[in-house]
Amino acid sequence: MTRKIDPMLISRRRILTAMLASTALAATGFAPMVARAQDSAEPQTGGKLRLVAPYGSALQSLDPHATYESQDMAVSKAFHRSLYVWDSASNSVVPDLAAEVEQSEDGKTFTYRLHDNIYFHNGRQVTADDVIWSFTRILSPGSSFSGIPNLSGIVGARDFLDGNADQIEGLKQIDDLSFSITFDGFVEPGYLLFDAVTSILPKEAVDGGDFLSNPVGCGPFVFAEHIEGSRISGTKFDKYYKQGKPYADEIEFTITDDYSALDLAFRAGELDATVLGESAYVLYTQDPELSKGLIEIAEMFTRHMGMNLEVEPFGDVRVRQAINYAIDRDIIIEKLLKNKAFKAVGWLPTPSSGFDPDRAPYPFDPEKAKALLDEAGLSDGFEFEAWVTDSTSSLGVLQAMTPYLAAVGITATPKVVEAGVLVDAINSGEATAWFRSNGTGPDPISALRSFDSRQPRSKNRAAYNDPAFDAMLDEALGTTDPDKRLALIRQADGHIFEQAPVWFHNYNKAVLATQPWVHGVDGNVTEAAIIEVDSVWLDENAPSR
Amino acid sequence: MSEPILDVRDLSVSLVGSGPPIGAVDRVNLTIGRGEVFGLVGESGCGKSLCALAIAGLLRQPMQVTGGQIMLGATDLATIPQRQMRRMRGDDVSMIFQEPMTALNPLMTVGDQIGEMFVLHRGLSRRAARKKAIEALDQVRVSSPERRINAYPHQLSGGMRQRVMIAIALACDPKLLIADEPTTALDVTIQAEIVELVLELCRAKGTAVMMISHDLGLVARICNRVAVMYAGQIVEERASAEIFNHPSHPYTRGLVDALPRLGRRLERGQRRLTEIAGVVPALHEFPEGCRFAARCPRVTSECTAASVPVTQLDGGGIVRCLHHV
Amino acid sequence: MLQLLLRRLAQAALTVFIVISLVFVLFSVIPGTFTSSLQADKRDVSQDVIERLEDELGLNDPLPVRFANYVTDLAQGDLGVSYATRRPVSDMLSGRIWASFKLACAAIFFAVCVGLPLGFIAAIRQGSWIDTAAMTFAVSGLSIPGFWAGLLLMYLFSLKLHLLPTFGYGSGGLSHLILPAITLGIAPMALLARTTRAAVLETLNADFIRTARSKGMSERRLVTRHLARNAFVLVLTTIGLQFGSMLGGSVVIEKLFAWPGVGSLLIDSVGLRDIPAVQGAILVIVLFFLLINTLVDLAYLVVDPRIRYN
Amino acid sequence: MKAGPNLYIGGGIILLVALLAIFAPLIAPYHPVTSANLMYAEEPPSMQFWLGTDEQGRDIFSRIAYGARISLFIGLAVQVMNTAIGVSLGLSAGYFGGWWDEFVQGLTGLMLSIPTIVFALALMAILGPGLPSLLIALGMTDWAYSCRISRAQVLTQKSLNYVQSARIIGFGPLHVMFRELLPNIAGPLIVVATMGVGSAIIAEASLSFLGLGVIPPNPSWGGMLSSAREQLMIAPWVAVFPGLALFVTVLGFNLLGDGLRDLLDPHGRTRR
Amino acid sequence: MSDTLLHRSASQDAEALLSVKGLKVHYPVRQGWRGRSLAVRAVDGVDLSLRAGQCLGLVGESGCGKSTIAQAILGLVPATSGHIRVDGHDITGGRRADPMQLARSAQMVFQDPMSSLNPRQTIREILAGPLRLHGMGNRDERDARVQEMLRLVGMKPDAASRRPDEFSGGQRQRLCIARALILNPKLVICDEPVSALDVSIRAQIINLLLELKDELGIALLLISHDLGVVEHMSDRIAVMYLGRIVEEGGWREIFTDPAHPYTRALISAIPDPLHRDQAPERLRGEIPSPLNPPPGCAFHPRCPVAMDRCSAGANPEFTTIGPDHRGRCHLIESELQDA
Repeated sequence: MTRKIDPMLISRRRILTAMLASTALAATGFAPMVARAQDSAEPQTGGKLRLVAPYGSALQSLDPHATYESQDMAVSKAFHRSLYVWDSASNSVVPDLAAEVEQSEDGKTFTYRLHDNIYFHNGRQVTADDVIWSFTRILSPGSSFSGIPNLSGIVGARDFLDGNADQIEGLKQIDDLSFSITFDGFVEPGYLLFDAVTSILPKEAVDGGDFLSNPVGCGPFVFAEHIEGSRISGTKFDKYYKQGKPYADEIEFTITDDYSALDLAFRAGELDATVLGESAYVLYTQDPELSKGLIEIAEMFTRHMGMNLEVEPFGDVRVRQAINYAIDRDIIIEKLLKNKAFKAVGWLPTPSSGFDPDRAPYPFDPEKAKALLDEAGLSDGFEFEAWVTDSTSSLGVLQAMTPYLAAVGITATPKVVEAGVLVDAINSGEATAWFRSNGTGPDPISALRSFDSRQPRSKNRAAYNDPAFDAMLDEALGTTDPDKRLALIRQADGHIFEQAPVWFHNYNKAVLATQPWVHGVDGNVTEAAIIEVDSVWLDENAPSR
Repeated sequence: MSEPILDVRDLSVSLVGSGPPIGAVDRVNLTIGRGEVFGLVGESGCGKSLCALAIAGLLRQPMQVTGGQIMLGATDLATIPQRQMRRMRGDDVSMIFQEPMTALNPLMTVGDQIGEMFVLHRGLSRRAARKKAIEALDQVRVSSPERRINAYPHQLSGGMRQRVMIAIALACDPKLLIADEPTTALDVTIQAEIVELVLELCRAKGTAVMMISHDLGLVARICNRVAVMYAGQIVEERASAEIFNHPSHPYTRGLVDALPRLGRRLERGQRRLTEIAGVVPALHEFPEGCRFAARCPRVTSECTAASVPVTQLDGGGIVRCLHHV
Repeated sequence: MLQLLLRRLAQAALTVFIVISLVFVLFSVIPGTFTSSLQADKRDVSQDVIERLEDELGLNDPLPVRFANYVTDLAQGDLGVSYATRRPVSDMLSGRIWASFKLACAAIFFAVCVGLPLGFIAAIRQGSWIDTAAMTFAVSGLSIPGFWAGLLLMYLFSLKLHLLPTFGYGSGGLSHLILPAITLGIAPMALLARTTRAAVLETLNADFIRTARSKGMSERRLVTRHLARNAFVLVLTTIGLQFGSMLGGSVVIEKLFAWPGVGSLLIDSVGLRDIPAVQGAILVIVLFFLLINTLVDLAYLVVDPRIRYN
Repeated sequence: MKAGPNLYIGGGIILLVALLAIFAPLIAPYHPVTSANLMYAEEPPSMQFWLGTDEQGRDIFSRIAYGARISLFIGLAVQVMNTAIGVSLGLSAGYFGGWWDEFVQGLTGLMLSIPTIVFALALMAILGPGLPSLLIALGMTDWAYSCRISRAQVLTQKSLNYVQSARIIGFGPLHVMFRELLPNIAGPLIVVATMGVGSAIIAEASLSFLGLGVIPPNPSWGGMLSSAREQLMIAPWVAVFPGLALFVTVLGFNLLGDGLRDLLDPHGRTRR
Repeated sequence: MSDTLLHRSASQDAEALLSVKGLKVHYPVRQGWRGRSLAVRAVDGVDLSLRAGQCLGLVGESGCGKSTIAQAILGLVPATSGHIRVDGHDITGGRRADPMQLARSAQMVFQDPMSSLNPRQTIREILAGPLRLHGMGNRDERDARVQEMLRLVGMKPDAASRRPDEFSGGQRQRLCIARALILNPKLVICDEPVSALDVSIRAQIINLLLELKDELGIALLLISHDLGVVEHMSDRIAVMYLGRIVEEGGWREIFTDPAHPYTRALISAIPDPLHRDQAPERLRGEIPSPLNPPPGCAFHPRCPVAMDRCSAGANPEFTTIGPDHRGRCHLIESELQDA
């Protein structure tokens, strides 16, 4: 089967469109996201985009291969490009640097042809060599780049990584602009190659020595300045391969994780777009002016309370279901999270292709919960310790849950630790229960591997052991018929939902606030803060013009 | 006595706080002639230093002059405006204090501190003032004054510092020098030198000296006239030889007898000293009537009845006692 | 003077060694490692990558070996490479030191310019309403938590009055500096006002001031020539201590204002267990303190002859 | 020895806060933790909730009342620890002198050169969040000031004759230090310690701000403040009232310290 | 040191309550950073002896080392070399003396009564504390002893329950004396006992000390710069200059026939109101630092009669002037030789 995709044919609309509204949101019962009225005007050039990197108070690395932090990836988009890109309009991965992609008959080899007008910021054209060099760099022996798992499915990658091969067998250059990648098994390469961790980088700049403080890529903006812990800025790249883009002359990201400060700055007009916390969301929705610029996004993250199934009584499915019945999630989402969340009805989130819009959530039914606990022999209830971090979505939710759990006889006490400590405790099996948000997209099968008993503890954290479920995943992966595959995925997700190895809480609703003068901001469900900056433009009212 | 340079009439100093004023100095009269050396003797808390500070206009809250005149020549220092008092201070009246260790500004060279007097009162330039400061240091017999002028106070010994203080005080040839216990903090051998230096310089400049001390022996030796204060009042004032040899007030008598004076044991063979019984009353408990009554060997009922008037003595001088000798 | 500097140098070396050892030992016993902090993000980092990273960073070496390596490097002036950014710590610090230094200077400038005159006037007018007002102001300044004051200032000056930017470093200009500097300077300002008042009162009661009065000088001259300098000598230590501890004390304020200084690097690095970066940040904070206090000592050599000749 | 208005105002504030803390169960209309009810989340001040409710629907007044217990306890306990360490070291260093003095002075310099908040931060990172860690982290890091003061005081008092007398009479060092010297240097130390309670409360709030304070449901003012600051815009009462409580209490301790200084330390040996 | 003197002092020692021999107290002083370690020779070879019931006056200007001797005797500063015997117990040498034993042998009265009493304790605590420490008597006996001492120093019984700040300077000095005597010591050192007191009170305290000395048979070591006080109280007098004794003898000899120029200068510096015209013998300059004493006779830079040989060679040795009178001066040597 040969598929030809021309990415330029897909209209790249600035905001997310009907794609999510159709199924996902209808199922959750919430209003579809509010977006600014369609911009009918022609994009204007000029101005300075002032965006945010809102998840941490510093960037970890300017080397896109070396970091997997959302914080860094939001910034990477301005300077770097990968073979694929997430397309918010179609809610799928589409080729970016690649002009054409061909899939071989056996489905394991993909042949790419790059656009012929892509240049690095240093002026050199991007060729097939650069792609091969970039991937080879990631897989080089002894390295620890974040993209290794993405590329380790390429034929010969393991051997090369372990130092047993001189080159990666599955990577082949065809001509200056063409190359092919061969994988071990069936994969959807778009899911693997769209993240910044597989960016295409210029060898000479990376080896040049100061790449970490002066990154060079082929993205829409040329790196200008990085003030650590404060901001990073770039200027328009004139030889950017997409004609007429980017629209803005300059770009600047404010780096902070302080939402209250971001909120203040946005209201003061110092930012063109920002990500909102719960409180600000309430306020912005109530404000007639501010609410106009809100973009709500169902992100592909699933918040849950994980349980260590090796610790009694969590091994008993009835106990786990009881917990899911016992808690009134609607009110937690409404009051505590200020409706900035979508109630979870499975592991796979609303924007995921595997999301089942017909599945019914666990209702709030304390009687049923009590009955299940009675069945499990826990009429007197039980106690457990939940490991949390000091945040609203973790400790805050636990506190809100506590009265409901108490009502069915369960006593939950918080153990507050730092995020890193929490992960250690989970991975070592020390934690009995924990609060966490997991990435559950964009590849649904990969997301469901979190309950694959053959995965290490660091992946299958609940220690869920269900061969039937494992088989479902394998079958889905081996199925080429998309509809059948989708059905299998939904079945597996439904199975997990029923088995309830976690307390299903919500899918994160990320909210972007944009200023009235900002146009073309999309809603990226993989990470709201990752904005396709080459499409954003500022009208004449922008203060930065 | 020559024409009076200082004439203090009924000077009262009180502690003025939140309550009623507490009298610390009670209607003191003093007259000092031109070039005279006058001694004011008393124990701690008797008000002698307050008198001195009042005359120099240096009383600080909560102490205030609450009555009387302080005539320096034709000027009443008690009533003149601050500005005028400031001009006269240092120029016409100057002071030496007890503690040479702390009385000098630790951050300024002694030259600057002496020279400041000429800048303030003679309007000299810094340069000229410096030259005059060297002369002044030379006058107080500091060796190699050109070098010492650049010294800071902490580099000098106590005696040296007191010399600098004297140089400052006498820099503008004042009419009156008030020396408040100038030698108490110094070693015996240095004391004698300093006292002599003060007297010699003042004699040369025609400056009158008001010497304040607790040491009756010292004062009697160097002064023309001596006034003895007790509990805020002058109890006796006479020529110094008289007061020491023939004290009239029982307190003065007691002081002379109680003094472990050199040679007394040799002369009289007695080892025991004559005591004054009791303790000095504190400021807020000055008694009615004669303030010495409680300790006086000659006390009678009249003494405590009403305040005791001053009596003029035949051979000159005054005494405040109903039973004086 | 040379002696003083040499002694200070020896002292600094010792202090630094103790601090470094302390931090190293502490961070090796605390729960959580750099690699576990990496997985704290909601995206799963694969175990494979984690293990490779641990190898690459030498995190699996025994503690004494790591410590020895670190100290050896440090002795050669090498602060090591940050686990998180993989960049030399010295590079990371160089930009941040300037930001922190600027903030500290602005804050101490504010504290001195407001605190000194306030305390001075309060002392000169002791007991008056000015004194009461100034001291009430000062004691309030001491009582308000910095981050709270910062939030209120942000709310007022940025959001309500639109006078100043809320936070961030901007392009390094003055407007971004004002709010964090004032916030950071409030407590030292209050402290200085109180210290100055006490120092001036103490000096006013000194014998040499009485001597100066007896010389017959004007109040103005008394204040400028005799009072101010002597009182300042008493306050200088406080200024030095406040200034010196500002780099560390600004941790919270830097965090609040997203100020890219050493303090926020420290906080982040502690969270990440990025030991080389933590060490580097603490090193800078401690050295700055020692440097400022040495400068204060040198300043004493200039202003106070008693010390000059001892 | 005159008690000024500072003493009465400061003492009055502290007394009120102490009463609030002691009688919290009687005064507070709701339980500070278990009264959480999301139905009432972020209610503005009303007759039902005098100071409004927080994001979990808990009564802020009740939490402030119970929080007074934690904040006062932290402030006092931390200051007791700091004073005990500082005074023991300072007293012995000043009294014995020699290498011990040099050692203690070095240690003090070290403690001074690392800001308290950084030290506490490191300790908190090691011990993990929570009340005991907080007490250790703050209680062991801010003693340099009382150490310096007690040492300086001992140096001036040591040469006083009553100390010499005690030695001549044959009293041992412990007696001389703690029975003779300590009562006589207690004045300035009490002043410093009183004000230190205020700074300890602020330090706790700052650590909470950095996410290292008292474990939340338990109401500490600093914790309430730091979790409420994001709600400053939508529910200002959640942040304003704990902040006010904190400010007024710290102010109370500072005023009390000032008042005690006027009373106990008229020479101003504790300039601060 | 001449043989006769050695002989005499040896015989005296047998009955002496206090015997100090060749006492040196040097303090190390570091000059600068890693600078040379210099010694302040606060006391540099002093011999003293004192019998029960006797009062020895130790005279000199500030910094001459007289207070250091007192501290050494009381075991407050270690002796660099030499021997001190108090009441038959050697308190120098290898092992430190038992401080409790020493406390019962020697006590001290200080100059400043204001700072000598712990302001935080009642008089009863101050007086009974030593008794309790030394395990003397039960509570009632101790109270009785406190009352006895108060009576002895002329204080009212109700003083016991009051605090020091309720008393005047003279009364405090009485209380200090009571504390010094409460352990029944054989030796009491009085360091400028009256110089901080009001003139009218001085006589009271001097008389009290003299009475107690006679009544209790204690030995007094009187340290003072006030020759008037010393003349009145002392049986024997030692004059110190820069860490050494320069003249020593009975009070009558010292005051009628002072041999050393320094002693003469001290005496003549006292203002005598009865002899106003007599010019005092003035000394030049100031006391040199004990860190860097002048070569030869330490007094020579200030001596009005210094000769060439005074500035050269060693410090002069003692010359015997009378049966109980000796001095260290080249002039005395030559005068005696001439005679």
